[in-house]
Amino acid sequence: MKKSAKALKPKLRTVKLSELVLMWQGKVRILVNEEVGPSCFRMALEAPQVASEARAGQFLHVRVAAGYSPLLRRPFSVHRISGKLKVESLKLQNIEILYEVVGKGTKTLAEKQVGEELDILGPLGNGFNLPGGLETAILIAGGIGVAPLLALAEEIVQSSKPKVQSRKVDVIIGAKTKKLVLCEEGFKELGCQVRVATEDGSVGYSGTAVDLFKESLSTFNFGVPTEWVASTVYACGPEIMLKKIAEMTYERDIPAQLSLEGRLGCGVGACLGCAIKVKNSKGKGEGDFSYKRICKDGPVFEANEVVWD
Amino acid sequence: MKKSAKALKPKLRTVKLSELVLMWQGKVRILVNEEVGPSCFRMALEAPQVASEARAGQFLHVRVAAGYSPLLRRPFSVHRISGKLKVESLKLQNIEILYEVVGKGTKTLAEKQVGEELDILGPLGNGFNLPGGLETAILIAGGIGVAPLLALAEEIVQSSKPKVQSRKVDVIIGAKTKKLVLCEEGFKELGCQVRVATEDGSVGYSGTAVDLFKESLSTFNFGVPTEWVASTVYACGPEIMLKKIAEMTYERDIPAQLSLEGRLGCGVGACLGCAIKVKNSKGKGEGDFSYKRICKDGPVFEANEVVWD
Amino acid sequence: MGLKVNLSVKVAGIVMRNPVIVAAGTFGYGEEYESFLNLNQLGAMVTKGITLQPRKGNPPPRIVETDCGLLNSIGLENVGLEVFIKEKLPFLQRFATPIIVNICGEKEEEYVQISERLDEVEAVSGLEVNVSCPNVEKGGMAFGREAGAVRRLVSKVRKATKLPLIVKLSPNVTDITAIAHAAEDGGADAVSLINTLLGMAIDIERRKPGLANITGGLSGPAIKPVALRMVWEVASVVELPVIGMGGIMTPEDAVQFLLAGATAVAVGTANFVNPRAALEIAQGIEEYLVKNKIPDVNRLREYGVKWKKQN
Amino acid sequence: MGLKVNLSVKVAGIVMRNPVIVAAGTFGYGEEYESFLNLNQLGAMVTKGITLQPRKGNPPPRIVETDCGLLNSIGLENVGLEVFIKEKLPFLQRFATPIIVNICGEKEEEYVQISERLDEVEAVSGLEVNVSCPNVEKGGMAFGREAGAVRRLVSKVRKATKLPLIVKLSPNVTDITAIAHAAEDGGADAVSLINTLLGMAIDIERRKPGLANITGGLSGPAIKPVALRMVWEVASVVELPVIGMGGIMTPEDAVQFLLAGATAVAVGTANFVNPRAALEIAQGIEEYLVKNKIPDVNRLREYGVKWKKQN
Ligand SMILES: Cc1cc2nc3c(=O)[nH]c(=O)nc-3n(C[C@H](O)[C@H](O)[C@H](O)COP(=O)(O)OP(=O)(O)OC[C@H]3O[C@@H](n4cnc5c(N)ncnc54)[C@H](O)[C@@H]3O)c2cc1C
Ligand SMILES: Cc1cc2nc3c(=O)[nH]c(=O)nc-3n(C[C@H](O)[C@H](O)[C@H](O)COP(=O)(O)OP(=O)(O)OC[C@H]3O[C@@H](n4cnc5c(N)ncnc54)[C@H](O)[C@@H]3O)c2cc1C
Ligand SMILES: Cc1cc2nc3c(=O)[nH]c(=O)nc-3n(C[C@H](O)[C@H](O)[C@H](O)COP(=O)(O)O)c2cc1C
Ligand SMILES: Cc1cc2nc3c(=O)[nH]c(=O)nc-3n(C[C@H](O)[C@H](O)[C@H](O)COP(=O)(O)O)c2cc1C
Ligand code: FES
Ligand code: FES
Repeated sequence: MKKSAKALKPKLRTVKLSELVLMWQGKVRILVNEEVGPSCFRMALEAPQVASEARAGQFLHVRVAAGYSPLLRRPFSVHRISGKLKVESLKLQNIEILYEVVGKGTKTLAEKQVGEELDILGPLGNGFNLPGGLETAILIAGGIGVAPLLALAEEIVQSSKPKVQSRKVDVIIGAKTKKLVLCEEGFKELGCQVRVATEDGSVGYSGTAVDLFKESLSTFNFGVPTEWVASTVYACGPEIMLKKIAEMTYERDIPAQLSLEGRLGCGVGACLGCAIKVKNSKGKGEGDFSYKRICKDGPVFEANEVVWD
Repeated sequence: MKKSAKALKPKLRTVKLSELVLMWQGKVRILVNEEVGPSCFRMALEAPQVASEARAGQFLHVRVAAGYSPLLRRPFSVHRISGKLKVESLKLQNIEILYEVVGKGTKTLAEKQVGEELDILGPLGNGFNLPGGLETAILIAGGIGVAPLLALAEEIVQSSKPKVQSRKVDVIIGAKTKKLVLCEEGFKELGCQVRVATEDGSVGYSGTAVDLFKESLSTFNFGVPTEWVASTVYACGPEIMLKKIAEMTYERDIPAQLSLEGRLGCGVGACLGCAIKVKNSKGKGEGDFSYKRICKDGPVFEANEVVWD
Repeated sequence: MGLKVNLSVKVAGIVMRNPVIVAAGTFGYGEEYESFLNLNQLGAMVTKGITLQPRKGNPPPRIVETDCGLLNSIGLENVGLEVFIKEKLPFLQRFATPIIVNICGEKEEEYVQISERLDEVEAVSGLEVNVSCPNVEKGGMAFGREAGAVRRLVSKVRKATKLPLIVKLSPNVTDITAIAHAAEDGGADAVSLINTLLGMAIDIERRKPGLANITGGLSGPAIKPVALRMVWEVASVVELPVIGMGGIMTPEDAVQFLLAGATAVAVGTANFVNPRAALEIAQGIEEYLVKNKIPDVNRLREYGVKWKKQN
Repeated sequence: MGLKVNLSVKVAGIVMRNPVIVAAGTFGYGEEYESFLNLNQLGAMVTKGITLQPRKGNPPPRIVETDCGLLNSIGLENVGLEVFIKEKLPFLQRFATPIIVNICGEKEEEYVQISERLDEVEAVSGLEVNVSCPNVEKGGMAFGREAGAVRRLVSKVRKATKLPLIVKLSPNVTDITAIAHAAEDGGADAVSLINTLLGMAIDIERRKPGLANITGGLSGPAIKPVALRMVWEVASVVELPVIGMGGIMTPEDAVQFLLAGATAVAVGTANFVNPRAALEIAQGIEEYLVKNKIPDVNRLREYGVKWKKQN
C-alpha cells in the first residue's frame, strides 16, 4: 500500500496562492455576533475587500480593542465566505469567523455589538491546497477546529461544480460533548457526509475524532488502497490530535494538510515570532530541521513536514 | 473693614467630618448616564452605603475599567444625593456625579450603559464646612466646577430648614459659552439666587465668574462690611480661577473654601502622590510651607492656607 | 475546598500567615486602609520609608499614570523616625500582623542610627533596608547600584541591630545578582525586589516633564516581566529567601513570582486600584493550590530554580 | 494646514524625509509590509539583525504578550549576510528610503567582517551596531553592558567601514550614559536606544516559563517611561544624535521622545498592531508641529536638554 500511494500522491504547494492576492487592512462592520454553542461565537463581518480574496485556510488578524489590552491582534480562520450574489462579476460581501472564548481577547470580541467596527488585517497566510485530481476530501475537526474546515468544504463543493467530476467530502467532527458539536448542519447542507464523535458519547461515536478516523479507515471505504491516490486528509484541532493524525497518515502514506495554531505577533511574516519546526527537505537526520513561520508559510502545513516536540 | 471682619470670622475645621464616617468599596449599579451639555455627563448610581454618608465636597474614587486601561481610579465630586424618602429613618439611595470628558478615563465612563456596574470607593476626603453662624453662602463655579457646589447648595438649604434662620445662597456660574452653563435650573429649584457669566457673552454677564464676582462685590449687597461676618465663599473651578478668588478674598478678609483638583493615586491618603503646598500655621516666611494631601486633608481647603506656584 | 493547604511562610525568621505583604510606600502607615480590610489578614505590613528626620518630599506633580504603569516621585515624604515611633506605630501594633519598617538614609550613619533605635522597639518585626532611595552618601542612586556600597552598608546595619534584615534591591542595575550577593555577604536575612524602574513622562502640551522632579519610579503591571526575571535570576543564585514584587495585581501574578522562586510577594500599586487587593491575592493563591493539589505554598518556589538557560 | 513645517532630519549623516524609522526586527526585510504602505514614505528602514552566517533562532514559543508589552526571544533568526545581500537587499533598494542594516556578531571579528563587506554595498546607507544581542564573545549580554567592551568594538568597526555608524544600546545597564559615552569615544556617529528590557513570563498552568528560552526582551508601551528617561539622560550628555525608541505607538508618544532630545524615533512593536503605524506617526508629528506653530521638527529636541534635575 505504501509504495503505490506514494508514487501517485499529487504534489502539493506548486502554487503559493497567498502571494498572488492582496492583503488589506481597515475597519469593517460587524453584522452578526451570536453564541452558537457554549462559549462559541459566530461573527459575520461586512468586508468585501477581504471576502473576495480570501481562501479556506487563510486567516484574519483582528484588533479586538483600540487600546493596549490586549496589545496584539488575534488570528481567526476564515470560517465562511458569504453574501455571494449569483451574478458572476459581483464580489463576495461578507466574511465569517467562528471563535471560542478562551481569554481576554476573545472575551472582548464576544462583547462586541452588531454595528460596531472592527479593525482587521487579511486575508493572511496560505490556504489549503486542492490537488488537481482530488476526489475525496476527508475533513477532521476537533472542537473549534471546524472553523477553517467549513470554508474548505464550501470551496471544494463550489470548485467541483462546473466541469470537474463531483468531489466527495467526508467530515468527522469531534467534540467533548454534544453541545460542543459545531457546524454539523452547515456541512450537511453542502452535501458532505458527516460523522460525529464525542468524548463523553453524548452523541454519535463515543471517542475522539482521531479514534473515529482510525476506525473509519478500516470499516469505511477510505481504506481501499487505490482510492488514496485522490484522497487528502485536512485537519484542524488541538495539537495532540494533529500530531496523531500526522502519525497515522504518515504510516499509511495518506497526504494530509493541517491547519496549525501558535502564538502570533505580526501575522505577516515580519517578526519571526511564530516559528514552527519543520524537517529540512534535503535533510535526513532527526536534528536536521529549520523553522517556518506559521503566519506566512502556514498556517496550513503538510502533515509530514512538521516536527513534533 | 478688614479688622472687624477678622475678629468675627468663624473658625473653620473644628470638626473633621470625614473621620467620623465610614468609607466603602464595592460595585454599584448605574441608573443614569446622560449627556447634559457638550461633553458633560450626569451619572446616577444606586449606592445607599455611600449616599447616606456622603457630604458635599467629598468625592468618589471610581474604577472606570476592569483592566489596566486606565490603571488608576478617577475622582469625581459628590454632585447630588438623591432618592431621599420623606420617612426620617430611611437612608438616601442614590449618588450622582457630574463629569466632563477630558481623557481616556472619562471617555470610558461616558460609554457605560445604564444597568452596568461600577466599582467605587467613597465617600472620600473632607467636605465643605458650614460654620455655625453662616448666613450667606456665595458659591462660585467655573465650568465643571459646579459639580460639588450643587451638593453644597442642597446641604445648606436642607440644614437651614428646621430651626436655624434661613440661609441665603448666592450662586455665580461661569462658563465659556451658553451651552456649557450647567445646573442653573438645579440651583434655582433650591431657591438660590443665580447669576451667570459667559466668556463669550452668549448669556448673562460677559466675562469670567471671577469678573462677575468682583463686580458683585461692589454693586450687590455682598459688599456691606458687617455682612461678611456670616458669609463664606465656596468655589470650585480651574486653578487660575481659584487662585484669583483666593487673592480677592484674602485682601478683603472674606472666608473662602476651595475645592481643589490634582492628580490622585490612592485617594485615601496612603501614597502621598497628591501633594499640595500649604502655609505652615506657625510659619512666617514665604519658604515656610509643608505639603498636604488633596485626597485626605482636602479636597476642600481654606483659600488662605494654599500656596500658589 | 477539599484540600487543606498551608499558606504560611517564614522570611528572614519572620513568620507570616500567608505570603502576601503590602509594599513600602503603597499602604501609608496602615491606618489609611483600615476601613477597607482586616489588617490582621495580611502576611506582613511594610511601612512607608522612614528617615531619621521628617522629610517634606518633592514638589507636585508627584505622580503620572503611564500605560499599565504609574510613575512616582514622592521623594520619601515621611514623618521621621521619632514621630513614627510615637504616633504611627501604636496603631499598627494593635494588629497581629508582623510590622516591617522600610528605612532609608542619606548617609550610612543614618541607616545605622535608625536601626539601632528600632532595635529597642518591640513592635517592630524586621527592617527593610531601602538601598535604592535618592540622595544618599555615595552620589544618589549609585549607592544601591554598586555592589561594594551595598555590602558595606548592610554589614554596618547588621552590627547595629538584631532585627531581621531584608535588603530591598534596585532594578536599575546591570546585574542584580551581584547586588543580591553583596547583600548576602553583608549579612542580610532576605532580599526584596524590585523597587521601581527609573522612568519619565513628558507633557507634550506644556512641553515639560510630567513630574516636577523630571524622573520617577515606574511601578505597576508594566514592570512585571522585568521584576519576574530579576526575582528568578536572584532566587536561582542566592541562598536567601526572596520577597518578589513589581506589578502584582492578581493571584495569578503572585503565583508567577512564587514559581520564579520568591518565598513571599509584596503588593504595591494594586492597593491603589483595589484596597482589598492583598487579601484577594492571598485567597486566590490558596485557591490555586487547592485546584492544583499542591499542599504547601512553599512548594511553588521549587519550580523556578530548576529552569536553566541554554545560552 | 496653514503652516508648512519641516519634518526632515539628519542622523549620522543620513538624511531622512521625516524622523520616523521602522525598528530592527519588527519590519522583517521590508517586503512583508509592502502591501500595507508605501515604503517610500518612511524616514528610514532598519533591517532585522544580520549575522555573518544564517541563524536558525530559538525554539518556540518565542513570543508572549504581557500587560501593555510583548516579550520576544527570536534569537536573531536571519538569512545571514550573503543571502541578505543577494536576496533581500534588491527589494529594499527599489525604494528611495535610506536602508540601515542592523548587524550583530558572536565575536568582535564578525562585526568587523560584516561591516567590511557591507561597506562595498552601495544600497546600504548606514549600519546599526547591535551591542545587546545574546551570545557574544565577552560572555553574552555583558558585552553591550560594559563600557570598555563597547568602546573597543565600536572603534574596530569604525576602522572597517566608512558607513555611518549607529550604536544600539542595551537598557539593561546601571548607567546608560556611560555606555553612550563609550560608543561616542569609539567613533559612533549616532546612538539608538532602547533595545528591549530583559523580562520573563511564567505559565502558571504548566508551571513553566512562557518562552522556551526562559527570558526574553520586553518591548511595547510598557517600557516607554524607561525608554524616555534613558533617551533624555543620553541626549543630555552626549554630542551625538539620538534615535529614540521603546513603546512608541502614537504621534504623541513620538513627540515625547523628540522633546526628550531624540533627533529621530523608531517604531517597533506598533508595526505588529498597525502596519501603517510609522506613517501615521509621521503625519501626526506634522500635525502637532502645525498646531503648535513650530516650523521645524528639529526644534523639539531643544526642550529636553534644558531640564535639569534638582537632586
Ligand atoms: C492561524 C490561526 C487561526 C486561528 N483560528 C481560530 C479560529 O478560527 N477560531 C478560534 O476560536 N481560534 C482560532 N485561533 C486561536 C485564537 O487565535 C486564540 O484562541 C486567541 O488568539 C486567544 O486569544 P485570547 O486573548 O482570548 O486568549 P489569551 O488570553 O491570549 O490566551 C488564553 C490562553 O490560551 C493560550 N493561547 C492563546 N493563544 C494561543 C495560541 N495561539 N496557541 C497556544 N496557546 C495560546 C494562552 O497562553 C492562554 O493560556 C487561531 C490561531 C491561529 C494561529
Ligand atoms: C477631588 C477631585 C474631584 C473631582 N471632581 C470632578 C468632577 O466632579 N467632575 C469632573 O468632571 N472632574 C472632576 N475631577 C477631575 C477628574 O478627576 C479628571 O478630569 C479625570 O480624572 C480625568 O480622567 P481622564 O482619564 O478622562 O483624563 P486623563 O487622560 O487622565 O487626563 C486628561 C488630561 O487632563 C490632565 N489631568 C487629568 N487629571 C488631572 C488632574 N486631576 N489635575 C490636572 N490635570 C489632570 C492630564 O494630564 C491630561 O492632560 C476631580 C478631581 C479631583 C482630584
Ligand atoms: C507611591 C509609591 C511610593 C513608594 N514608596 C516606597 C518607599 O518609601 N520605600 C520603598 O522601598 N519602596 C517604595 N515604593 C516601591 C514599592 O514598594 C514597590 O517596590 C514598587 O512599587 C513595585 O511594586 P508594584 O508594582 O506592586 O507597585 C513606592 C512605590 C509607590 C508606587
Ligand atoms: C520581535 C522583535 C524582534 C527584534 N529584533 C531586533 C533585532 O534583530 N535587532 C535589534 O537591534 N533590535 C531588535 N528588536 C528591538 C527593537 O528594534 C526595539 O529596539 C524594541 O522593540 C523597542 O521598541 P518598541 O517598543 O517600539 O518595539 C526586536 C524587537 C522585537 C519586538
Ligand atoms: S507572527 Fe510575525 S512572523 Fe508570524
Ligand atoms: S492620592 Fe494617595 S495620598 Fe492622596
